[in-house]
Amino acid sequence: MKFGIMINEGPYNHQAADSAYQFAKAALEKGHEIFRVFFYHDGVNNATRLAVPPQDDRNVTKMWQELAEAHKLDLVVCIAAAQRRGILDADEAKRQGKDADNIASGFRISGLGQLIEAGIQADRLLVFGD
Amino acid sequence: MKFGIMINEGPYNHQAADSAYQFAKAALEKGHEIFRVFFYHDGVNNATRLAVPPQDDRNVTKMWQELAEAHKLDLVVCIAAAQRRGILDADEAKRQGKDADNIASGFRISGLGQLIEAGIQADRLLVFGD
Amino acid sequence: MAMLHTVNKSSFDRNTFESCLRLAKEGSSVLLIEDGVYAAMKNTTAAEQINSAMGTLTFYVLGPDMDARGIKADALIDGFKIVDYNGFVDLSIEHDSVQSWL
Amino acid sequence: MAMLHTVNKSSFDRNTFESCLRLAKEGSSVLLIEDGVYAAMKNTTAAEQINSAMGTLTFYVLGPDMDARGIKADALIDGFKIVDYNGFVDLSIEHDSVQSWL
Amino acid sequence: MSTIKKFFYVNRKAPYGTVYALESLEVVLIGAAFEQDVTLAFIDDGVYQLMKNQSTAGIGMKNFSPTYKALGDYDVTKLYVEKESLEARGLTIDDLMDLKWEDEDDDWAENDSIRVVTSAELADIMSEQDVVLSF
Amino acid sequence: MSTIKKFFYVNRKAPYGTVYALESLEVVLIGAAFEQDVTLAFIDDGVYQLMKNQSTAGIGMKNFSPTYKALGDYDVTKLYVEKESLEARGLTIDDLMDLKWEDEDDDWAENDSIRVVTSAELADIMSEQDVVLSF
Repeated sequence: MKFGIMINEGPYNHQAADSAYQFAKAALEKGHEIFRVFFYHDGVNNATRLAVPPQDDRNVTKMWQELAEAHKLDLVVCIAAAQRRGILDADEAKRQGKDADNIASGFRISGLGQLIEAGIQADRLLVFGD
Repeated sequence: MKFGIMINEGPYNHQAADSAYQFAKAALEKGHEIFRVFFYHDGVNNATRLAVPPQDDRNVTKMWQELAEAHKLDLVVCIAAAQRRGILDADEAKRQGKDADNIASGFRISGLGQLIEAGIQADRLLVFGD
Repeated sequence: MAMLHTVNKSSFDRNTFESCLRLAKEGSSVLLIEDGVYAAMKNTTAAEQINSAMGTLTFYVLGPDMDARGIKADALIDGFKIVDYNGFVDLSIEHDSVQSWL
Repeated sequence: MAMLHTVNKSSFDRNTFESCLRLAKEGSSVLLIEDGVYAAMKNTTAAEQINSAMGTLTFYVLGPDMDARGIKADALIDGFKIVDYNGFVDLSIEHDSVQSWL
Repeated sequence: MSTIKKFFYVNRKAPYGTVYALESLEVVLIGAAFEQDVTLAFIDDGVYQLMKNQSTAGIGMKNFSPTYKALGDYDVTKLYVEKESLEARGLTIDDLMDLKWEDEDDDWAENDSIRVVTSAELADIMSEQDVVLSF
Repeated sequence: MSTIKKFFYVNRKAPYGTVYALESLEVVLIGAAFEQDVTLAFIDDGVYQLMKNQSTAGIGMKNFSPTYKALGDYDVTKLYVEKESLEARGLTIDDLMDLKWEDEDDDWAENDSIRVVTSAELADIMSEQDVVLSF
């Protein structure tokens, strides 16, 4: 079965990203497909490569990167939500005249249409948020 | 009178930073002093210079920068909370082996002791959060 | 010591306001801000609780947050005083300490 | 169509769970996750409401979230079924759609 | 993509205190281009999103309430408001914005977009949906 | 700094679902070095922070509940738990961790850190505080 997942909150402040990760991992291990993981609202903050969580805690961004690497996941960050909150890739940084970018590898920035498409293509869409 | 202000949420997702800003602005215009504004939890996300909010909306980071500039405000970002969430200054980026930093000018990164000190030094401490 | 309590959550969504009323001491003031302002409206399921607390607590509501949400002054429960951000600053000075109910 | 409703908020803090119970149709399932799991405990002010909904809805609770919060299986209201993340995945497949109450 | 699915947007949060109402509306507008079957539900504090006379100058935030009036032009015409949520908040439909849509199949007749429904009715509508987006 | 102020930490949120409990504890630990008069209150879902037997392996998050046991060593010895909040949740003090502190002025006698108080008692304590930190 094909799943779509939407994540509405950033890592650490809320459990949403952790729950979504555990769900995605279980689904993949059972042989299901994840059509796309879409990061919206503060969820875009999952996609920064600049976070340095404490040594004795999990690294949520890295967890997503490794899961994506192993299963060719499509991790999509909403461009409008990301711009509001300061998550940029190199192209966006250039276009906006910013001197740095912070997106982690494995994530890509795109439009809200990608969320609707996930709703259409996936057999089930699950939302994790606050 | 001397105020301390703690902000627990990032910009846009919650009104906390906006309310704190309006309060601080009113207090300063009435001739009061703001001893320190301390950004904690997701509040550290107020301090990114990479955000590009829509043209027809406010720019919360810029609002803080301009208020700080005009009134010599001390805008302090909690280092532990900032590391978890990927808000770094150049020194921290170097120390952590990161290839970029994203802190906005006018903000400084420091420890939680700065919050306690604000509680001790200020006549009133106000918290804005979720 | 007189305390200023601020509540920024809708009383219909969360228990924040209810807890504030339970723990605010007689003579304290309560200021509703952000989504907290909805509790100041008449004819809601929360109104009775506020009416019965009017004798022991003083209630304020932040005007700019009311305006943003389309709440007119005549929709408020009798006894609520409307303040702006200047009034919020004054209230925090007039009271000995401020507790934010988050 | 049978729907899976997930609730991730404490029923003591927010109205989320109450709204879910009001709007979930007979034959639906409710899965408590994250801070939502507290509502599954016996002897709380929420327990009666759940007991009376047991006839029309099926209730599940996410074990890993119970464990994290120190809730033992014997503290649960009778009728709650404990699932892990695999069970969560299965439930989302067995039902026609999933609604997250946030 | 030829599949037509029923998309259901659940709005349960008040505007301005959090960004969910605004960013949910942004999804609805983008989603409208995909020609799916779109329904919006306003439950609990979500009903406050539709209040008349919103004026945000004093808080320095953008007033996005006029966008709801544009939904009809995007063929988003089914806005269900739960009666019980309105009543608990002391509100009636007169406190909400007057949202209309024009029916091109009926000589552009003006119709109300907002329909007040009971929880039981809303539960029926909800149970028929394919994709539920909540914010 | 010679001023001694009464610092009051208000904990009203459950652990793990949000980070507030954990990051609040981090403030308390740092704050202990400042030798102020420190009191912690556990109200509403905050009482869940003190539950026994927390085990987070299944959710992949750090179990920070042992840190509460260390508070006594930092001279943080006043943890007030609201009785009404416990009761509404079907809990008794036996469901909470057994937190102790040793009184160096009384031959290191062991004392309970947790004190269950009524809302009326807690309201009195709260009204005497100088700085209220809520998360």
